[in-house]
Amino acid sequence: MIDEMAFPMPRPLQPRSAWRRSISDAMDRAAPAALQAVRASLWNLASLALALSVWQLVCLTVSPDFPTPLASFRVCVQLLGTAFTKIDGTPGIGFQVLASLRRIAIGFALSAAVAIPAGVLIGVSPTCRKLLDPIVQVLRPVSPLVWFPLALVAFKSMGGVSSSTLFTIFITSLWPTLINTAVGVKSLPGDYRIVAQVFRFSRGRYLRKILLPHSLPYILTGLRLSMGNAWLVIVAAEMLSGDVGIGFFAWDSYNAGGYERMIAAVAAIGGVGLALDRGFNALHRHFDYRGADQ
Amino acid sequence: MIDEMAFPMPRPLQPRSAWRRSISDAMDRAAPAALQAVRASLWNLASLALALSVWQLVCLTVSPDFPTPLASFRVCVQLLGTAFTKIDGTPGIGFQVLASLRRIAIGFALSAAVAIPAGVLIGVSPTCRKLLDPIVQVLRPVSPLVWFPLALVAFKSMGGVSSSTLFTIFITSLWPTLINTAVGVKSLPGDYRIVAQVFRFSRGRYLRKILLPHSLPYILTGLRLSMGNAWLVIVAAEMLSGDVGIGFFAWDSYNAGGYERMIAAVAAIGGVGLALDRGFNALHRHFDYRGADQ
Amino acid sequence: SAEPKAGAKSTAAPPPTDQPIKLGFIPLTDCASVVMAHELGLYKKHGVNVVVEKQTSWPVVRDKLASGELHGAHCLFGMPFAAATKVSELRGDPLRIAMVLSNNGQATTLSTKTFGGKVGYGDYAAFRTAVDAARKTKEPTFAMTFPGGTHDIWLHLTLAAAGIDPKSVKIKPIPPPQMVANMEAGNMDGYNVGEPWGGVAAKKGVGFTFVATQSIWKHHPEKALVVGSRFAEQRRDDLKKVMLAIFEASKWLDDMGNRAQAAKVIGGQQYVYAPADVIDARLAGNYDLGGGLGTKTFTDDTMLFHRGGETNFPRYAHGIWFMTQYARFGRLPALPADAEQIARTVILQDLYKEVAKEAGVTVPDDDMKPFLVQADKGEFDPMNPSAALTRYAANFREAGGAA
Amino acid sequence: MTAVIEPSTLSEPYERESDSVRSEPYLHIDGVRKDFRMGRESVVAVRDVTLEVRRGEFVAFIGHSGCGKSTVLNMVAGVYPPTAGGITVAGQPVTGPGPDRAMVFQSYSLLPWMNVEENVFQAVDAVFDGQMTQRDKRARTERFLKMVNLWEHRQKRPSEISGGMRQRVAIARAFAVKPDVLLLDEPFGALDALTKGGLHDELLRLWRDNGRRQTILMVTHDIDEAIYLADRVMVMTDGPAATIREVIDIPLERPRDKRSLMHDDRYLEIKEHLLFLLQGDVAVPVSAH
Amino acid sequence: MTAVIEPSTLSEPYERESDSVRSEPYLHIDGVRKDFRMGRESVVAVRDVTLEVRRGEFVAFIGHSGCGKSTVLNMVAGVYPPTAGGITVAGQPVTGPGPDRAMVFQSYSLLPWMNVEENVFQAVDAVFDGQMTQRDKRARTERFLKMVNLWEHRQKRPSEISGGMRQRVAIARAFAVKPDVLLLDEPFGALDALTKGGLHDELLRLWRDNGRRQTILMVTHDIDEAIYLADRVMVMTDGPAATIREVIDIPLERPRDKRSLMHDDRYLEIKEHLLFLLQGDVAVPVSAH
Ligand SMILES: Nc1ncnc2c1ncn2[C@@H]1O[C@H](COP(=O)(O)OP(=O)(O)OP(=O)(O)O)[C@@H](O)[C@H]1O
Ligand SMILES: Nc1ncnc2c1ncn2[C@@H]1O[C@H](COP(=O)(O)OP(=O)(O)OP(=O)(O)O)[C@@H](O)[C@H]1O
Ligand SMILES: [Mg+2]
Ligand SMILES: [Mg+2]
Repeated sequence: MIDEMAFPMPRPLQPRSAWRRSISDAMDRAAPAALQAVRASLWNLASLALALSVWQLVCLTVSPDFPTPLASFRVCVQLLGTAFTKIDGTPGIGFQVLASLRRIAIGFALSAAVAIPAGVLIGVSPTCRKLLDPIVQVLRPVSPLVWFPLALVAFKSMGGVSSSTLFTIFITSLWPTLINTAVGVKSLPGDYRIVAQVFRFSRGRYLRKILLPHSLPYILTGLRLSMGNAWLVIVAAEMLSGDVGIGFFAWDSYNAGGYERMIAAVAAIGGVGLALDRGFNALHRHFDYRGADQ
Repeated sequence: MIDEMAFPMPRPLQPRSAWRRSISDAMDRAAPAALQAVRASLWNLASLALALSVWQLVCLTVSPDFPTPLASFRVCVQLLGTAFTKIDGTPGIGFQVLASLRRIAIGFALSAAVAIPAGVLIGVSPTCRKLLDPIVQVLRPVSPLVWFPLALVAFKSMGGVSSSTLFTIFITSLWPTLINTAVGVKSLPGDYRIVAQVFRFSRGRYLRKILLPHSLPYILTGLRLSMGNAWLVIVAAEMLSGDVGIGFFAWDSYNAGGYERMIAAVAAIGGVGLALDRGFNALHRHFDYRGADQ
Repeated sequence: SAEPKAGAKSTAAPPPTDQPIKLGFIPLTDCASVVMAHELGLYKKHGVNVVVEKQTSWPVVRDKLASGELHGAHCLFGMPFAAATKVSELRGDPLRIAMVLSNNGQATTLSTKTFGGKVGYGDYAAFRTAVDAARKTKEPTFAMTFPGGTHDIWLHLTLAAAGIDPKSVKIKPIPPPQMVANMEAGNMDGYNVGEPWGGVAAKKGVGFTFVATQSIWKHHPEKALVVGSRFAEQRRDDLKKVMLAIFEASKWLDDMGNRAQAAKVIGGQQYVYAPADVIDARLAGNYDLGGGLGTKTFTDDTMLFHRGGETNFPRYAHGIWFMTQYARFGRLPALPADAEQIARTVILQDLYKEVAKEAGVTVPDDDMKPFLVQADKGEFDPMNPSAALTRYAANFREAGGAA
Repeated sequence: MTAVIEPSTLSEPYERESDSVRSEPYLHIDGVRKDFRMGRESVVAVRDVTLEVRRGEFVAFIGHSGCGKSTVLNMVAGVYPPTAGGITVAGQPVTGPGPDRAMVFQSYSLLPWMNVEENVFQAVDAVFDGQMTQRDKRARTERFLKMVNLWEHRQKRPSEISGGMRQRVAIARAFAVKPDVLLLDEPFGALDALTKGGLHDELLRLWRDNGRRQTILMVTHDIDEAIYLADRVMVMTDGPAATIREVIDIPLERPRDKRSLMHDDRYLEIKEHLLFLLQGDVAVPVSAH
Repeated sequence: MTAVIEPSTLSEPYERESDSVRSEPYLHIDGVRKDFRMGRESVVAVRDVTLEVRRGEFVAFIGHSGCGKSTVLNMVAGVYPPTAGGITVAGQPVTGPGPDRAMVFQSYSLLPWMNVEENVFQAVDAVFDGQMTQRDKRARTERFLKMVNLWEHRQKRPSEISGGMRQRVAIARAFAVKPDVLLLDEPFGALDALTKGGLHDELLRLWRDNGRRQTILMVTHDIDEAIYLADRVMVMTDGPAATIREVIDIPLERPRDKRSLMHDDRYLEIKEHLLFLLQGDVAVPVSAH
């Protein structure tokens, strides 16, 4: 849902109403899941139909050469048919997606491992913030297409391309997590800190029971956006490196002028991207106490 | 500042404390701007120093072939010297940046023009949301590198490449604004709607005086992120289209193995990106009433 | 016929004739004739207003030609055929070949990491052994620039000549200027691309020149002046003027005395943007092979732009040959029945002959006659391509390749 | 239309009140019920609420949190229709919100992105659209802001003034649109006890200065407040399916004085009675439902 | 350490209170001042605050918003040191926060991501770290949650219970760590008047059940609340540079009963006095400073 896609939102200021809301939420949750699922999928179908008709319209009017939905669909079906087989040497689209996912998983994990601690640091210490903020700001808008070659030079000594692909994914998915973690940590209400002091919370307990739980929703939002970034740059990274993957598949199809195949790649990228996003959303909602925050 | 970089944050629930905060803010604002500026620039220098030393370290240890800060600096200086002159046919880096900015300005304006109304629509009508949300979700993670060729085919009849470049910028910078506008509109407290009804606000007045002002901070946040995206894809777009611009400049330098020049391009991209971001931040803070929202 | 649809129903209005003619080029040494014609003011001299635009990858060139964004381009000879036969499908205005721009001057470069010291120049047997050895550790990977393009075919020929089944290795398209960096990163074991990227790799010690394409097929057609069919029809006269200018530039370039200057110019930032010395050396035919293989000198078969008209004459036969290779290497399921018809549609020989006449360039009469491709023992008879296909199979087995 | 009784001095005679209090029934709530859908099933929030309010009368609703006070008020405001029963004001059935029934909430009443003056002006401008010149509207805005002594704060944003001031602006705005009925939903709920005290008198003064023409319904949790302000107090039972438990008359004549009231036996008696009515539930924490 | 007086019945005699009230001075605040830097210049929030509190005494701070009540309380808690002057508890100077001085805020006291039980347990666990077995800590948590009748709600998150319940949890937690001093900063400020009423008695019961050992300092805005709960009321002047205006003894014997108090002349007298002390400012809206 759109409204789950953005960062934490300010809540109305009436505790009671918040409490009330959480009740009615509970009721919604209670409603038979099956029925909800059906309704949801119906809506998805509707929007699919909408998208297709717009697409078809475009084909019929402005751009006659643009591949039609039907043609693309045929190709998709055919590709799905051979998703997990190797046709004369080239692995099917399924393998390609998996390869990209694996690559992303690694790069993403690395970035999370760096971004979260860094974010906490920046959030906790104003000095760190003042020091690192400009760097973050300057590096953030740098394109993956630029990072990749730089990484190539930097990592020549070690592992070469695979590591530069990973680095590209790593660096581009670093920022959202870092920034959101920082924001989350920074937004910890002072009173919680006092609570911790009053009850003599140890450093560890403070971190485990107050700082992290408070920041978790922010961190998860950041991770979700990072995942989005990672998925967004996969094409660039794989195009330049030529590593097997859905991104390279798209580039390869483009070279061969296989626009339908390209659209299939788009669908695959979009679909998987969506799935990842939904996954993180679920996590996020699960860990979000904010309906609560009074 | 990091803390201004993320989306609107929930506020503590004490109106009084909010009020109090706004007072102390006012005091900060009151403090002599000059002095603040000096302090700020000092910090920036410090972080620059940090970045450079890390960089130098990398050069000395892991990757000897990586261009050193000094070498890159020299190139930067030289490039800046000729920023606005044409050396044997190729415009200087200044021109390149301007070209990219112009391109981005157009694509960005278009995306805003589409995203904001669309966002309002999605925010206001659940039906629209259910219909459009999946489409947004699927298209969001699609790489500019994929959009460009598709655009080429789609827009062949009209303007060809230049419009495809614009479209690529347009589409990739569409989503954040759209999503945030939707979230902003959706988050309008019901009581404001009642206020509007009680006082017989006309549709126009409701839109102008309630819906938009409320959503403005969200919209601006969205626009800021969109601008970020646009700036992020400029390299990709220009690399494929070969249009003159800082992105192409970076790409071209890379092809020629001119890593120092490439880093200069990175600096330019990062610098301008930072400037744009700060600009939007200022706007955002100016229009943010949320310290207020009681 | 395999002729792409769009062109006819494409909605764009005929361009006004005063509009400057946009010629695209890819940063490669053999863009010299198109670029030098501009630098030497030959276009102006012939009364056409031409702008030359650097492009970044072949598929974009294809699409820009198809969309009329570019009127013409320095382009792979194979591309129009790849487009016409949907090896690399094109949407929009079909492509036409006005003239050939260059012969020779491409090379297959092997990575020193993988093959250094194991393979000598043109030593196919050693190459094959080395590849099989490499298989043990990873899937050998080779890069070309565009499926169905010339480099694609040269690479396949190289492998086939060594008895290596091209399907048994990974072959992927990479934008030409990307080759060196990717090889440096160990991302690939070899690539075939035009100069200077072979020379640059050798100079950097990243790779070495295994075989120059002139050793595969002496005086093979390489780049061509490719135009959109609409442009060819609607602005025929302008196109002729452009060709006249390029003729002149080609002649100028084949005067070896001019090549140093040419190298300097096209080495500039707005063109190939690569070390001029490398460009110059390989233009002059002095190849530093790299990888400790020493140097090799090509005298009559270095990169050539005119050869008294031999170079520039676009031959149907060569078109047929390319389509035959597509069938041979599985780019196409089979040889198109109307291969010759396609060749006759794509190649604007009548136009060429007119212009050649005006320019006083002699037109060879060897088209559609059998010709020799060194890497494939025996001649290729354009009138009977299927015969060639069978012979290829035989050769391959002979070379020890498991067919 | 624009004619409004000018602010009168404290020494003003109080006949006007008495006759207004005597006047005929004006606002009818009869047999009102409201159900809310929650997820699948629907819950009865309030039922069988019947009440007659005379013109210029001040009625306070008191009851535990979540019992349905706001629900009733919202139905009178026309925010949503009753599930059953009907509401009429001056004989006209309520069909939707309107400026004849101005509302003030505990919060969110003011638009945080406008300064104080704009907040009032926009309402005046919208309500008297076409019936007044801009100049008159500005003048009216000024007069009512002056009535609550906030004219010098007119340039400030809600975020820059205290909670008490905010509510005074909201009340001024409500009066400024010349409503016949004033609906106050815990208008002082968010304020601390001391600030509250001041606003009570402010509200009464404003009411009186406007000829005590407005009929006022106010939701509150504060017994003292209810007694001090209202002519009648309507006590609600606990929800769900809450209804009127009892309606108590406050026969104390106006103006009332907090200090002297404390010694007034009628006051103490009423307070005790209300405490008794509500205390019972207090042991059971509010949250229990 | 773990020995705690078991909850006793309402019929418990009240001697204990009286002697505790008689007992020697225990908490000293002398000549405390606090400045806050704001932007460049520093503002005096409170000054010359001197107060002696006896063991087991209940002192209420009352004053207008922003005058500095929380500041004083925070300094006693050790959240920040006084700019001048000193604070000692049981002879020991206050250097930082500690479980001997438990705090309850108007909000944010509970951790929204833990359920009710965890909220109490984490505190108990941290405070009695190494001095009790887990089992004992769990038991203690249970006992105190039962004292406020929230044991059956132990699994709920703060978001799932009412504001009143939240504060009861916060209070239970405060008592659970066996503090000598209890610091309450508007603990009922966010609650509606009716819910408040219930919590007053809850707080007193808990206090008594724990042997009225704790010395309690409570910030409030509610005069009735102050009188009903406290042994003494400290009235502060308005900030900035606020200080003690007057300290008033509440000689009403415990247990006190709201109803009967209303008729008690001493009560009325005190209330009137307090109203007088604070009323002056009410005309001037709180926001004025
Ligand atoms: N829009 C709504 N949708 C569903 N249920 C609602 C809605 N509004 C109110 N309710 C329910 O109706 C009941 C009464 O709500 P209402 O807000 O009228 O109580 P209240 O007396 O105003 O409480 P409070 O004193 O806390 O404002 C509550 O149980 C609430 O959950
Ligand atoms: N951390 C701080 N930094 C700067 N100024 C502060 C800080 N805390 C309080 N102040 C200022 O000190 C004064 C007293 O604040 P304090 O919170 O103690 O008042 P209060 O009596 O608790 O008000 P309230 O009743 O609204 O809680 C206020 O003017 C406030 O602006
Ligand atoms: Mg309510
Ligand atoms: Mg306080």
